[in-house]
Amino acid sequence: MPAADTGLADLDRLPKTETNVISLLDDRGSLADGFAELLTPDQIGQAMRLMLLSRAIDDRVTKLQRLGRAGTYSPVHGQEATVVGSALALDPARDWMVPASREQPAMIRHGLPLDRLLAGYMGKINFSRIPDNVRLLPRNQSIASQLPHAVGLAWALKLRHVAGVVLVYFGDGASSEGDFHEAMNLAGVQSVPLIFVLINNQFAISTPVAKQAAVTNLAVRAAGYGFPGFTVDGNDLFAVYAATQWAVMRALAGGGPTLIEARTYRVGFHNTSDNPKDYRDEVEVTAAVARDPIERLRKYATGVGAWSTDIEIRTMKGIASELESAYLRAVAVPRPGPGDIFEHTAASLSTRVRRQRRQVKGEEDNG
Amino acid sequence: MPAADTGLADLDRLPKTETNVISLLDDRGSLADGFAELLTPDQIGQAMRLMLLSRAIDDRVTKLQRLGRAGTYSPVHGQEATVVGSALALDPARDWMVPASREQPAMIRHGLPLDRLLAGYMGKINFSRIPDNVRLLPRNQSIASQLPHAVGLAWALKLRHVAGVVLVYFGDGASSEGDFHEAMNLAGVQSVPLIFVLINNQFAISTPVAKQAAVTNLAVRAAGYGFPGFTVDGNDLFAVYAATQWAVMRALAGGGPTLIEARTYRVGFHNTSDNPKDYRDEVEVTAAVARDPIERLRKYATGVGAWSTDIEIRTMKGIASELESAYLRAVAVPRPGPGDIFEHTAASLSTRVRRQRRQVKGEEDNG
Amino acid sequence: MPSEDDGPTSTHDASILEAIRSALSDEMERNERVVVLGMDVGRLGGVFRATQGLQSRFGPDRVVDTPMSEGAIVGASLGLAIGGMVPVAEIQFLGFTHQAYHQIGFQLARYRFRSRGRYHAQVTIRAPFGGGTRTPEFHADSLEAQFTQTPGISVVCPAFPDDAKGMLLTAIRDPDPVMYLEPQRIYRTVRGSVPNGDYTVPFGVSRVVREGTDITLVAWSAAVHLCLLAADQLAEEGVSALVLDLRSIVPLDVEGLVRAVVKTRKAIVVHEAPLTGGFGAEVVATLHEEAFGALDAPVARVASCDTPYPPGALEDYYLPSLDRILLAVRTTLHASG
Amino acid sequence: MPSEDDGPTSTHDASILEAIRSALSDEMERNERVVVLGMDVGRLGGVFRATQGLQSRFGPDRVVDTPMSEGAIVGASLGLAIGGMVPVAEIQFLGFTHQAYHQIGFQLARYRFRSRGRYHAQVTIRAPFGGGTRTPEFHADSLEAQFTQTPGISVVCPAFPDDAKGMLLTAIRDPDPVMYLEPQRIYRTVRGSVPNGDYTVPFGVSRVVREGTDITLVAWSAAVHLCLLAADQLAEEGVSALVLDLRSIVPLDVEGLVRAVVKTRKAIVVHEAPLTGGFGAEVVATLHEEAFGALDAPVARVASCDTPYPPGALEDYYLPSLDRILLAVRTTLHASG
Ligand SMILES: Cc1ncc(C[n+]2csc(CCOP(=O)(O)OP(=O)(O)O)c2C)c(N)n1
Ligand SMILES: Cc1ncc(C[n+]2csc(CCOP(=O)(O)OP(=O)(O)O)c2C)c(N)n1
Ligand SMILES: [Mg+2]
Ligand SMILES: [Mg+2]
Repeated sequence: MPAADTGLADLDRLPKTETNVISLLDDRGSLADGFAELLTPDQIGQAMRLMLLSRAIDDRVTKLQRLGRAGTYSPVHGQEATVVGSALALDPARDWMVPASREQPAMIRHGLPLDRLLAGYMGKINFSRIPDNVRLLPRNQSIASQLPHAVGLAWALKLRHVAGVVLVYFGDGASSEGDFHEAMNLAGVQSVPLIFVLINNQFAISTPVAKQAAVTNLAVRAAGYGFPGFTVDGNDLFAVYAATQWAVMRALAGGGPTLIEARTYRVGFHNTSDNPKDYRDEVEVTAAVARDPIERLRKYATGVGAWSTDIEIRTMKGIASELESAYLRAVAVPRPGPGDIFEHTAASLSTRVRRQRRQVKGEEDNG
Repeated sequence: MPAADTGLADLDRLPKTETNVISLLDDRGSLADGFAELLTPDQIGQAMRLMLLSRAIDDRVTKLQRLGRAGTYSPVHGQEATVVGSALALDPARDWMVPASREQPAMIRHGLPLDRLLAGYMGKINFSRIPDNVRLLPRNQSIASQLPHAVGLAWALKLRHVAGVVLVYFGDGASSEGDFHEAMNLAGVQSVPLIFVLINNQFAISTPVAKQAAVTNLAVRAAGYGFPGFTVDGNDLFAVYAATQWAVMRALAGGGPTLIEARTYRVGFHNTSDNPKDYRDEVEVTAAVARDPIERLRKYATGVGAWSTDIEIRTMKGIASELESAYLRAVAVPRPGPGDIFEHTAASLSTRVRRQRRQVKGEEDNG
Repeated sequence: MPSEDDGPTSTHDASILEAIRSALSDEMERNERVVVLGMDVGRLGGVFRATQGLQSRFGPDRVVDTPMSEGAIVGASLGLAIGGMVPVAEIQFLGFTHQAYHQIGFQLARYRFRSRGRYHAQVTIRAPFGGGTRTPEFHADSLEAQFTQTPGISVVCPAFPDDAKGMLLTAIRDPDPVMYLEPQRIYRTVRGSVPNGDYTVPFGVSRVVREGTDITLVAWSAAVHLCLLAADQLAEEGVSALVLDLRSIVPLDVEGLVRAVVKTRKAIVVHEAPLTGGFGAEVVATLHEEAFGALDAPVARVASCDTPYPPGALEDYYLPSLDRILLAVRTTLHASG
Repeated sequence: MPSEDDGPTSTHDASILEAIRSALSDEMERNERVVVLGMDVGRLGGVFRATQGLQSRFGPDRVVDTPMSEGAIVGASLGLAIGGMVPVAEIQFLGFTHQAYHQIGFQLARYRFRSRGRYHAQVTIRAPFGGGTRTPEFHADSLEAQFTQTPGISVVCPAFPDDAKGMLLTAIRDPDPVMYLEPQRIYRTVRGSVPNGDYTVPFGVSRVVREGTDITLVAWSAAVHLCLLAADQLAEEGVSALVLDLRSIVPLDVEGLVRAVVKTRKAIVVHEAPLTGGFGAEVVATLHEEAFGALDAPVARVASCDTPYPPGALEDYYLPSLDRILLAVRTTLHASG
């Protein structure tokens, strides 16, 4: 791994498990020596809140979907430390985020208002537009397609000498698509400021990662593209944060891309159309639940006095009312109408498409 | 690298350069100790002949192209040891070969008659059909597209419990396509008997490999797919043969795929439409010519008494007359006619297509 | 082997999905070279459960969960076929055939031609498609027309359980590649009687699913059912509409199409794909060329809009609706006096 | 900025290739955000030399030799555009857009829609295509129709040097993505006068390249020149043929098309793509719908065969030929009495 002039502690000194996974905060919530300063109590509180909010969003939107008030939803459950820890290492005023479709709290931390996030699932497509000042791309349902976009975006930053990095999320399934390879390779060749965050949640729908690839460590692939890659415990907020921060600094310093494989577990269903009981054993899920990233951080944070039952109760109340009012704001937005099919398809519409718009909107067709 | 029960000398004991390239026969034609028995004098003679034939084919078809008697041609010049050395390690009665489009002597060694090879360039498409008993796929002009085909073919051998391996050729350029990644990954997951031979000839048309990838050693990519990969001196017949033989034995023993990167140099033009003077420096080519794979083998073979000026003169005569008569046979085949557009498009033609055939053939249209 | 023309035979009631599932299972039983591969087709039985039970019956070597690599699924299927297997690949949704486009049009469809018949690609690609289920982006697009410019591959779109079975068996046994497109919206809702046993339906033969004399409604896949609804409604208004299900668009049953339309002298064509460049254009152009004098009014196309497929909340406006069909029929009848 | 309608302006003589090259160079000079990327576009200047000299003039950061990854070329171009650059990507041959198909139709074409206008994809994809040059497989296929079912992207096919320049500048400045398809066979052979300076040609406006009164020959790209040859020949036989160059197929100039055909009451359409599902079908269907009563005979399609693109030795049989065009014209004239 090339040494980058990042001013950070050497990545090689981050503690690793015997299977070479970077791990700072263990299952029982105890932190490796020397990392107590990595996150401030404020940051820890913010992380706890985002993770709890994430789970509340999962619950809420799943219920809305069951009631027919929201479309397909992919819960974050189990992966909160991965997405929150990585997002916290970004500067939303400087850096760009390119999501896949299961990174809700990261998008929120990066600046997407909660009401707009909810609105997206509720079919309020105009209201769900990413605000102009938020450096975020829309979710992408074509798995791995966002990877070359992220490369191009990071390349543009480099060409325009704009400070900043791009962070792109994708899954273990995505890592088998050709787009992954082409994007990794081009990122390496152009040495763009990009962090690839591979969320290895063990599944692509029903397909376990063992059927996805013949390697257990997907991070080794980075070596084939000329830049660093490593695996972190994705249920460990500290490890994810430290690794991402290292990669961000490296990219800002002109060191080029990094691949971070965050190893976690998709505790919930793939999405609201899925029933994981059809393909995986409950015992596996139980084991994963025991490694819950929130519980782990809660233990640690409580131990160091950055968290308490009181704070949690207050936080949960705050989350509930924030969610409720965001939901109500989203509900209040009028549903999109037929004309919205034609909005934002192109800067200008052809005669033929304008005629289709009139037909669909039921207006008189004047030729 | 997993040890496979191949009965061969351990791959790790093959001599390597300081940049980790397997190398047995050096530029001056001297062979590393202990490998004199690797190839019999007969095999060496066969290799010399195939390599000389290859160069004669290059010359001949290039001339035919210049005269308008052949279509686009991609010469092998410089890469003969790579394709001949790898082909020699296959058993044509058992193994399959999947070419890219610059492996002429390998195809011949694998059983494609010379007249049919020539016929392919001369537009005699029916005559150029691969004979039924030859385990060879047609050339593929869509770079890297053949890689998943090779995986499927090797997978079929495995599913059907047929002894044999598949060897697929592709270039450094091809290694950047998504197909490369998807094929490598699937091959690893299904552990199919397949040898990926990456012919790194330093160029994809005008693009040097340094712009193709940010790594110098493309073989390292295999590690990301769970199977061995290594680099050999592609101008060294012995090294290519030894590495391929190891991979064949491994695959036959059920060990799965191997990636072999053969590092060589495309001395000639990319194809008959190309002029490399437009994009590369002569001095580089001169250096590559000094590492000529034929000359290197000639020196060695002469030294051990397996080759001589006499043999070479006789061989060149034989090649000349073989080429000439193959060419004449191909010339004698009638040119394809309009009806051939419709042959072999599908087992049965629709009414509409049958009507098009009548039109194109200028026959009466009976409805 | 009974086929469509064999007259009465014993049948059972099934949905389209059930017909597909049992056809797959039966054919795997009959021919041990048949393998099923794709994402999640194994233990899960596919996201729509079309392959449910196959893996436990035939084992993980014949029912294979692949990595997420559409290009390799198709490309490896071609290789499997060359190696003597008979692959039936599932692409999870038709939209994701785009990732495999280079392997479909230029490899699968052309391998027989390129090899001058030395090899052929006996490969079936199954893919669900079509709108109306409020599914996420890319999951509902009707892309069938994009495969009609890739000669060498058949494009078939059954709309009924019996055709689903009969055409799937034809596809699997076809020595050449077939895009077998499944109407996801009506997978479970359209039921019908399906002949038992080994039943096949040839490609390139359209089917009159409702007789009529005043106008012909031409469609394929799920849109056929919209046309049947329209025909019901029209009947109440005293208009007798013939509904023609093309069943396969490549090969196209030019004769059957012309026959049906010449009979009614008026026609419309309905599809879920966007208007411009949709297969409706080919249907109209064919009728224009082959039945020029026999048409009393222009054949109208009722299609989706020339815009990206919208989110579920808007798809009902985007897709051809019963209203738009009825409007087109009335306009056509009116135009022809 | 002068545009097509500005009347006389100073011109120079150039081939299509020269017009493209200088338009690229001028626009890079004008707008420093414009970057050119693709395989071999740098030192070599592209396999057809369309980008020759650009790298030495604008440096390797703005004229970039990419790895062999069509998907990433297109996908990264979208990202570059989001990041404020104006990419002009070259795909070496149109056939290899298949490798990038998922990035073109579903990403490039839909990003504005998906983001509700927050982002747009100001990306031009240049790709040479078309037959008649005895080039290897995949290098000659006419795939334009396959991009007409992907709303959100323009598909333009200039056939003359002035249009090559004017439409390329329009493409690069279009805030939305454009497939700019270049007629490789006539790259160097068709020359003409090209307006100097900043000259643009709008999309969606067809061009009457030869006036005529008896029949209209509709085409785009290289086939326009075949139609001009046919018109010459027909003139000798006393038939006055109007030649209409659509120039862009998406957007389609419905009005201009209908106007030209209504005037002659007879028409044929010529394209190099296979017949079935080719864009000729859309042209015929549009005329059928919009000019039903104004046609004296069916509009015939002259196209390539519904077979894979054959090797060079056979392409002359496969492609629409002068003879087939003349035959179609005579049949049409005959049919209309
Ligand atoms: C290109 C493509 N192929 C198939 C699908 C269907 N699909 C949706 S999510 C998914 C699994 C994705 O797995 P992974 O990348 O690991 O992400 P995760 O769902 O685990 O977050 C699949 C196969 C798709 N959306 N896109
Ligand atoms: C998919 C695809 N993209 C582009 C091309 C055009 N092309 C033909 S050969 C070539 C370079 C191939 O380089 P490499 O794989 O290194 O093979 P080599 O020519 O060196 O043997 C390119 C870009 C093609 N044939 N296929
Ligand atoms: Mg996953
Ligand atoms: Mg090369």
